[in-house]
Amino acid sequence: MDVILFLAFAAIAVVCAVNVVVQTHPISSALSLIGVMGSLAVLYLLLGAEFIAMAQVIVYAGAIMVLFVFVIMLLNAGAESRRGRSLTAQLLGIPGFFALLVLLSYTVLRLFPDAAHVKFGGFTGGSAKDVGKLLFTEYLLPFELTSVLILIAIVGAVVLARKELE
Amino acid sequence: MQHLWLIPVLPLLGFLLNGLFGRRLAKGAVTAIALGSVLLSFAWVVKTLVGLGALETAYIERYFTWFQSGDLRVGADLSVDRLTAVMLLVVTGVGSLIHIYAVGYMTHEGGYYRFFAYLNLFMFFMLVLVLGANFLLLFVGWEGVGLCSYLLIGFYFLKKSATDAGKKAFIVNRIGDFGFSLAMLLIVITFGSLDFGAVFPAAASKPESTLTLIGLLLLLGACGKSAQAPLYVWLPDAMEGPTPVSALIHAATMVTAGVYMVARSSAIYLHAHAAQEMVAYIGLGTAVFAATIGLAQNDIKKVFAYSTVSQLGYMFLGLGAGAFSAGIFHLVTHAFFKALLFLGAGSVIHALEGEQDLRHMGGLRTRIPVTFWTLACAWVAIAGIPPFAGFHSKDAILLAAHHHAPWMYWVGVLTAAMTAFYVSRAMFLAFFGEPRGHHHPHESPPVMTAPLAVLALLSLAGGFLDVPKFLEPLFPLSEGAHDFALVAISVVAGLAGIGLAALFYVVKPGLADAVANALGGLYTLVYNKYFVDELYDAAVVRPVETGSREALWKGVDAGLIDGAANGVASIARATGGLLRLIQSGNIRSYATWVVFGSILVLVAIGLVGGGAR
Amino acid sequence: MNLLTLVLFAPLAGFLAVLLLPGGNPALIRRVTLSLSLAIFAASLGLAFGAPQAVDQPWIPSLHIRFHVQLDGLSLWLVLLSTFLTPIAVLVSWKHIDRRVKEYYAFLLLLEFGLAGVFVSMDLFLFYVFWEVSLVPMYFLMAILYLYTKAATFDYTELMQMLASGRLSLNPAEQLWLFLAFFFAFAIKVPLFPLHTWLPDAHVEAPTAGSVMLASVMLKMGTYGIVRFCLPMFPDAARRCADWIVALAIIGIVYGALVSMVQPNMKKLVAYSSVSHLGFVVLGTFSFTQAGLDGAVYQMLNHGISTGALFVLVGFLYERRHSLEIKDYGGVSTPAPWLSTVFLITTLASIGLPTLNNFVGEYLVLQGAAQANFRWAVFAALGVILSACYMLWMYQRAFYGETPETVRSHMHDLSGREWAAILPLLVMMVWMGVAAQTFLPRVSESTSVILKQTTVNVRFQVQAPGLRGRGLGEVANAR
Amino acid sequence: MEFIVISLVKAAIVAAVLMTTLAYLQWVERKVIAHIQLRMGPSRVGPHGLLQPLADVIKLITKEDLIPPHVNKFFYLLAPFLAVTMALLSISVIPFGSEVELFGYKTWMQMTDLNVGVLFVLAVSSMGVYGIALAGWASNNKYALLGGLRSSAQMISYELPMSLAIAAPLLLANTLSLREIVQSQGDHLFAWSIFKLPAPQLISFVIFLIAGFAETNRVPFDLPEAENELVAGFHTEYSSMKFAAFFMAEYANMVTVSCMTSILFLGGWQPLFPVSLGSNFVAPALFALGGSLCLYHGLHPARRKDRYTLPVFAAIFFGIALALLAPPVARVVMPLFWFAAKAGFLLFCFIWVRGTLPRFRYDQLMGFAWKFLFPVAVLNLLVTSLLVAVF
Amino acid sequence: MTGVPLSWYLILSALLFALGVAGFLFRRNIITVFMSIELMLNAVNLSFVAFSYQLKQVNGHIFTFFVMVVAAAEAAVGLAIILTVFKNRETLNVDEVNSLKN
Repeated sequence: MDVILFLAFAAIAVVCAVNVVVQTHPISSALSLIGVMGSLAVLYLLLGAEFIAMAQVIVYAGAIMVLFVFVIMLLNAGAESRRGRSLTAQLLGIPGFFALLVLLSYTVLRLFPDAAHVKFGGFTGGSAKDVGKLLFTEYLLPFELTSVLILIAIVGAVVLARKELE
Repeated sequence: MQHLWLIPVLPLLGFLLNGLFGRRLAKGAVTAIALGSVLLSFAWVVKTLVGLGALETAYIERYFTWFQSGDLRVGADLSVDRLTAVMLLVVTGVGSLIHIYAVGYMTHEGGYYRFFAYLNLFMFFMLVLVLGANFLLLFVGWEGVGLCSYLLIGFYFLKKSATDAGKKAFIVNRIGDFGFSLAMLLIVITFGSLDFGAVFPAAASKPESTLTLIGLLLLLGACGKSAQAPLYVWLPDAMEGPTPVSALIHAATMVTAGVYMVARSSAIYLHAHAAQEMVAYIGLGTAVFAATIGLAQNDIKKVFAYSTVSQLGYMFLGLGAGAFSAGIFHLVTHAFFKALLFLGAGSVIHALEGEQDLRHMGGLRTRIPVTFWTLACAWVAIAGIPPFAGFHSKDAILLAAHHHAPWMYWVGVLTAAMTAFYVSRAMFLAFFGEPRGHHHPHESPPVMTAPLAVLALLSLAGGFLDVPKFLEPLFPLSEGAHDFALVAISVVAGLAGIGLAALFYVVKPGLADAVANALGGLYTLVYNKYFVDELYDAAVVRPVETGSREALWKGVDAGLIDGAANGVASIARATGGLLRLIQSGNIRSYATWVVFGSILVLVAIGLVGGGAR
Repeated sequence: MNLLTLVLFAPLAGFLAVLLLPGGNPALIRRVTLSLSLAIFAASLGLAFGAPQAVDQPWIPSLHIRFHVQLDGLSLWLVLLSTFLTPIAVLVSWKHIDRRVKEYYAFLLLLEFGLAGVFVSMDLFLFYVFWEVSLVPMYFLMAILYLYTKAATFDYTELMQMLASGRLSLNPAEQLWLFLAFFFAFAIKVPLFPLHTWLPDAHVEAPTAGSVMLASVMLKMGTYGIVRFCLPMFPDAARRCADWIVALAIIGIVYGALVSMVQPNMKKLVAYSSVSHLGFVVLGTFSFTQAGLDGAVYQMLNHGISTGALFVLVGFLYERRHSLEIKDYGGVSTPAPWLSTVFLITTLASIGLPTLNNFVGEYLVLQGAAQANFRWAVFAALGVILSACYMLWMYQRAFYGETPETVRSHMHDLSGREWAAILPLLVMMVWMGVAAQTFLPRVSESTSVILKQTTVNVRFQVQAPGLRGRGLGEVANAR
Repeated sequence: MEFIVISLVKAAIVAAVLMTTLAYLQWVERKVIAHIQLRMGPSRVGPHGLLQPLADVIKLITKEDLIPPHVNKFFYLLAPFLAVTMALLSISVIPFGSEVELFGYKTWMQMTDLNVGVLFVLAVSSMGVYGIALAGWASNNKYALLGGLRSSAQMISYELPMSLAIAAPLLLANTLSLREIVQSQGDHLFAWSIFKLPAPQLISFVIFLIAGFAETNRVPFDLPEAENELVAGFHTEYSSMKFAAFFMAEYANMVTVSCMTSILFLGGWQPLFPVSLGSNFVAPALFALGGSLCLYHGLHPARRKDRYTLPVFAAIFFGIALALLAPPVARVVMPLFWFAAKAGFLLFCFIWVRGTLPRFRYDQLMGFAWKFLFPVAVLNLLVTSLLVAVF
Repeated sequence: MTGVPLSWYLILSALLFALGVAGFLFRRNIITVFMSIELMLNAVNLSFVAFSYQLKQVNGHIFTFFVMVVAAAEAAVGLAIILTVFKNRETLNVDEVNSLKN
């Protein structure tokens, strides 16, 4: 059962990811990115990280991507132009991409050859309570720092995006 | 307490007075101060010697410690023994005579007070040299005398040749001093002190090899000072100075310093046979070599200069052969007749208003008779004619040489013959034959002719002073048989020399030039002093100068060190330029660099592996 | 407020006083500075006769840094040298300096303060501060800090006790590195051979008084530092490096002489000659013999006097002819006889003529070097010949021969002021030459102490490699 | 296997009930608005217009499904689909009733229970925004774009106060699973988290409701598809079935919000007062009251047809009241009744508000959210956490 | 039915990461580049969660949570910048935005 679920959503994630890269129009790549995030959320659930899954959906899909969609809609820039695609980049890029992929997987396999098998109920530690407890005890300082970071981001965004008051 | 210090201090006082106030004092006052100080010093010498009596052992007076470092103590101590006595008499005696002569000679020359100030300074240093009780004081005198010779040779400082000669004299002396100072260093290492009293008695117990090295270094110093073989080149040029200077310094006193120093350190040489042998060889070599050059010189002072070098060679031969007293005896007699020769030449030049070339002289016998007769005395003395001074001292040396090594005797005799020849040549060219050149000579004033007369007397009677017996306690006499035959041969050689010269220059004047042309190359070689000066110049001075300019100053300083500093700066700039390329402003190139970096990290992790299992 | 602190801080007070003076009136400033420097010199004379003084109060208690100032044979004469030369420097730059007069004289007094401080301070940190007043190399600072971390004190005397008593033990490698750091800093200041290129350029640029002070006193800071700090504190490392340092020194002597022979510029010629003379000092120091050390210290003083005088005279010539190139001069002795005689005496002094001051020092150094290793002495003595060559050559080209018109018009003999500046130096030259014993006892007193310190904890006898030479086996071991 | 069957059955039941409620909610709304505006509302189609929703549905389905040419086809179609699915998804988590034993199988009257239930609902509601945004953008129409942007901006900015409002009661229940939240609230009024003792959640109840209105673009905040200004807002270009999908999404959201409110604040299926005090009798009493009202109106019919229809209704009501009295039925139906009552009441409020309140201007709307609602929600959260921590 | 070997998750994350890198390098539109960065971040999150599953610790989740927060902040500021860039440059093509080119 898990395998099927994993394969399904992994496939969705990969397809959407490729779509993100390949699509010319940003909106379509944005939506496919949302698709990736959704499938990832499900994979998190498979890995027992309930809180993170929900957070992923709320924060990533629900908030960040909305920003993206908003910006794309506002700018309405339209599809990327086809020209300027240098052949060499592609010739160099694609094998390079696969080389990178092989390199990554090699390191992963080398580091974790006998990783444990993932079963749905295998690890139930990811509930909101556990995450919350740890977050506010051991990781309190980073938590506060990130809140400050968010504040800065907000102020930054406001200042940057504000239309000049003529 | 004989107040030995007064002897050197009096000329020093004369120097200071003339030096500081000479410009404002009248000429008479300057003469008075200069002559007074030297004559007083001579008187004081006589008084002390009379006061000290037999002087079997050295009489030392210690004044103050010059400097002391750890166990090495150098004191300002003066000492007199029989050897010093002889030297004192010669220096102050001949010195005062020459001072008197100089008054006449220098009357109408510029810088009158300056000349006498330097002369007094010279007397001071010479006396310090002679009286010094340790090597260092001797060295002080040694260098001081070198300084004065520099000043006096370069007296006519407007002439570049004079100042060059002065500089050359000083530097060659300095090379000699280099050897002397190294010897002193070695003495301190081996003996622990510089005082004669401490060094010479202990000489016997020291290893032969060290003593030889000390002896050789001392010899190097002596050669520098007494113009022996390798370092004689400065003496002929020293003739640039005024004649009294040549007489005093380059005939009577300074050049003899080397002989005195070797004699003084006889104890070292006696225990270092190799060194003593070397002294003999150098002496003999210089004698022969200088004599040959003397044959072909046309300048009257150059002839006498080379004769001095040759006579000094004789003295060194005497010392080398072990007859120290004979050497000193020759020194004394040589002082008399060589001073006379130079002063005579001086009066000749004075008479001919500065003409020094023999070929422009002639027939002066009748015009300046006093000078002629006084010079004649010197002539016969130097040629070694029996009753006179030269004969006694030269034969003593020849006998000692024969006793030491027979072949040396024969070379010595040959040199004697040559000496007789060139002196006679000079006399004949100057005084006999018709007057050449356009001068109308006039006799020198009495103030000049008087010292000449005294010296003439001394060179005639000098032989009977019997200095060797006087120095007997210091230097044991070598009891060589007084072989009459040898003496006869040397006398015959002398007479042969005179005869030959007469043949060449009086009987058949043309003959000399004919022989010169016949010899051709050999003659020019000898005439040009075997090109020794040019050789030295090319071999030493030129390379050192260009080498240090190009290689050292430009090459090392500017190139190497400054270059390295600037090099570092340029490297920094180059790397900066290289790094700048990365900041190309194109975002995608930044991206590629970022990815490239991450790949590197990944590869590192992949290879290194590890990490939490 | 004992005499020592008075002498030390008087220049500083002078510096401040001069700064306060109205800038507009240079004559007043010159007179005030001159009188101040003379007063300080008089006070410092008092030091020479009084008992050796020391002041030791905590300065920065938290870091155990103490204001520890002490006078001994080594530093007494050097302090006197600096106080003696400052009035001369003021005199020399009387007419020469016309721009920014106030700052110039103020800094001259500050320099004197720094110099006096360097020579008396016994606390490493204090020494460094004074050193800082003139010029600071970095590695020196690091070495001090490293020492501080180990010994927790900057005080020199305390350090020595700890070293002697073994409480502070430095293993050979550590000692070597510390020694090299200290030595490197001082070597640049000495200018030892490879590091000397800055000296000629510095001299050409500096005004007369500047080069006088630079040459006569500031160069001594380097050698003083070596004698005071390098030798006693790191004896083994010093002995181990002795050979190549001496080699550098000898090269310095010969190289300096050779290069100065071809210098067209007078100041550069004198600069390279001081490289050569200071080579002697370093040679004496690293011969580790009583004579060598005494000679080195004495040579420091002599060099100060003779080279100082040389620069003063070159300054006079510069004031007249405004050119330092030798070829611009010639036949100066006819229009200016006294100037040339004084110049001659100074030249003879710097050549090392006996009865004048350099001879005693040079002789002692050569003596010490010979005792250590005879070959060193042979090469060093070469320097004696070469020095004669370049000095006399320069003298002849500048002073003898015909006087070209251009020179005659500018040349005039020594004025009263110039006499006042040069005469004391001449007197000192003769005095130090003849009556060396007035200075040497105090010097050899402290050098013997330092020598004892370098020999006391010598764990392994330095066996000079193969240089011993066959015939002289037993000669040079009378250490 | 058994689990799957049960869940399928539950899914079917919930789907059916939900579809009918959505349809008839449309009816109720039109009726109530009408009566508020003193007019009849739909009555033609079937008795009292009961069949009106069916008619609408048929109309929308049969309408010609035209796709305007200048439209970005793929997204144009994707938008309504997204809106509907997101709206319907949250229903699956809502617990309608407590545990019940039917045909031998014990099961919860809830499709499924996630222990991060609340987050799930929040997530889904935030995804809903895409539907509207895309619709606005895809239809390539200026008004549509403007409407889409505004409505999504509004939904996002109200999402914040809503989630903060939710956080407050969670502090009391300190669990994210909806079922446990309801269970944590006692079975009487004062046990509900609205009045729960340490920190009565009245303020966050109000904030949640207001945010709820905004989330569903209901009246005071329905600026984007306000007919008179922006034509029809984001779904101007949409016709027939797609338009219907948006409508359905809107009503589904309304249902979700009201269910969530009742669960979080009003104690879900908990009775007003403990069963022991006879809360079971309230339901039959209400139905009986309803039936008597219909009967009374049936006897004095305002309209002719009422005479026949109203008595029928009255009979139905009385039948239900009787059925509820039976204990086995009561045990099953009573929680449902309570839950339905609360949700119904809230829906009524939705409609009620739509009929009465005027529309906000856009800047007022946004200002209200950020300047008033958000601070208050934060304050409330602080106060609640303080109280909870202290007691 | 045995579960899914963890390494598959990691390979998936690697694949996503690689795709993200490809997008990051080859796409010209700034927004797309931005999105591929988000994709990369998600890939990283996935591996975090996978590891936390394997190590049975919640720390992985905390990290993921923080990554999300940072990504949010970054997105906010990034998009604001993109807006201003678009306002001044009228283009989103990365190559044209190279005023820093020396």
